Amino acid sequence: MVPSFGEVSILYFAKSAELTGVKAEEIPAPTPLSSQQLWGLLLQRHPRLSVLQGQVVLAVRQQYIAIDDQPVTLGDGDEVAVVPPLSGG
Amino acid sequence: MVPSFGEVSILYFAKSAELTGVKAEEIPAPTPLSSQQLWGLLLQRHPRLSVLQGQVVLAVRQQYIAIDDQPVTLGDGDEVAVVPPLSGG
Amino acid sequence: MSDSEHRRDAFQLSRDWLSVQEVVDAVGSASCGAISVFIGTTREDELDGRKVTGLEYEAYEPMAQSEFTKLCADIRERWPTVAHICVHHRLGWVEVGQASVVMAISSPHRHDSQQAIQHCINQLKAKIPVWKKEVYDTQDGSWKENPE
Amino acid sequence: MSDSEHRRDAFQLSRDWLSVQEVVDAVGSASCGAISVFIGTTREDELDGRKVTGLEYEAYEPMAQSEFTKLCADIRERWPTVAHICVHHRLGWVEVGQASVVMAISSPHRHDSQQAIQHCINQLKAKIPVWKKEVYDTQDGSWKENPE
Repeated sequence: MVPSFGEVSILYFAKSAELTGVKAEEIPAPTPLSSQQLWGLLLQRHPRLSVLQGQVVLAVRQQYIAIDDQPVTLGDGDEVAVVPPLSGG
Repeated sequence: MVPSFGEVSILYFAKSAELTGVKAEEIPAPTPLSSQQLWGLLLQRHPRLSVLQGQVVLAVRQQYIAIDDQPVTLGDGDEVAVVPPLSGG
Repeated sequence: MSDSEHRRDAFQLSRDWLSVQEVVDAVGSASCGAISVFIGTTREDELDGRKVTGLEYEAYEPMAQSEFTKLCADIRERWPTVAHICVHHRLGWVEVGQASVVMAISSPHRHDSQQAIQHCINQLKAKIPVWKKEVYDTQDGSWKENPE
Repeated sequence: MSDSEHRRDAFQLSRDWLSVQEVVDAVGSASCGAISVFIGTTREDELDGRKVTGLEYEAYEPMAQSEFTKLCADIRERWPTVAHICVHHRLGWVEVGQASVVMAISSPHRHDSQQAIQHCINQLKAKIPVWKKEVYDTQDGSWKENPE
């Protein structure tokens, strides 16, 4: 499969938004890629996110995914959220 | 011990009040007597109470007591309630 | 809970509509993160083709109060972190759909108040001298009995 | 519950004070004898000598809604008699002592709503994308983390 690039919307919440200084941004991302590679792209843009290493998960199109080597298929305009540990309630 | 007689207040609740037609009355009762004997006195006065046989307990000075052969000590003016099965809540 | 904050046990038998907010406010505490509430309501029901229109409640009032005091002591022994306990119970006529009992318990963390509220309603039904008669659209009624 | 009565799942994120009565009314049903309610409030607390003045909440709002929908399906599968489910959660600034979440579940008999409400708050904390930052009298704050 030939990788293609799409623009995806990244949303940052809670501590991740404090670390990046932004709440949302568009980034180009090749697809398919693994969630680990996607997280790597975010770390490249925002090295301070590394303090959340091992604690975050992502949400792709509103579905939680662990950060691992499973492939993620992203379409143009898809929404990906960085999800630090939850603390609702 | 020489039995003595005192006046006790009998309170009837729920179905027992419907069966006796009274909510409260004073009756003379020897003391000591068993709760079974006390229940027997009430049955003599109000034979219709027998439909509650095996289902009621008594409350003597606001403490539940089973109907059995345990002795009950009653003082003049003590309050005894006939307690059909509870249905609060 | 700070030592200066007294633990409150409040029990009320009421012929009026019960306010959930009032019962919840009675257990509020700045040291508690959790309030568990239980509301018992009169269900629409049928018995042998007769429709239940409401319930008629009565209580042995002073003993209901003394049994509530015992129940609170029992709850506080089982769940020592429980802060406040409040129970309001209706007397007299309660229409279908209305609350017959509202109870609330507060505690610093949620598991204690959640377990305590279940114990509270179970023990209220088993121990507090209150009775209800189901009244039907045929004007007759029957005294209910809580399961053991 | 009669077939004609729809089961309601209501979720609201709100910047205003939460009304317990409103949440309770949202689950009322003539076929239900029991309503269980849980209220989470902001506790007075200290961290390293700093006093907590309140909490600042945020949510991933559309996903909070979709996770709530999943949670309701899960509850209804576990407790099929559950009638209505309503959860109101605060966003933004919540002062110490105020409710951050109010939830109510109705069922014909009490055990179902009592078990369901415990599952609901546990799963809300584990699954619904909401975060809180504890804010101190020193003006700084720290993001909290629910235990697993």
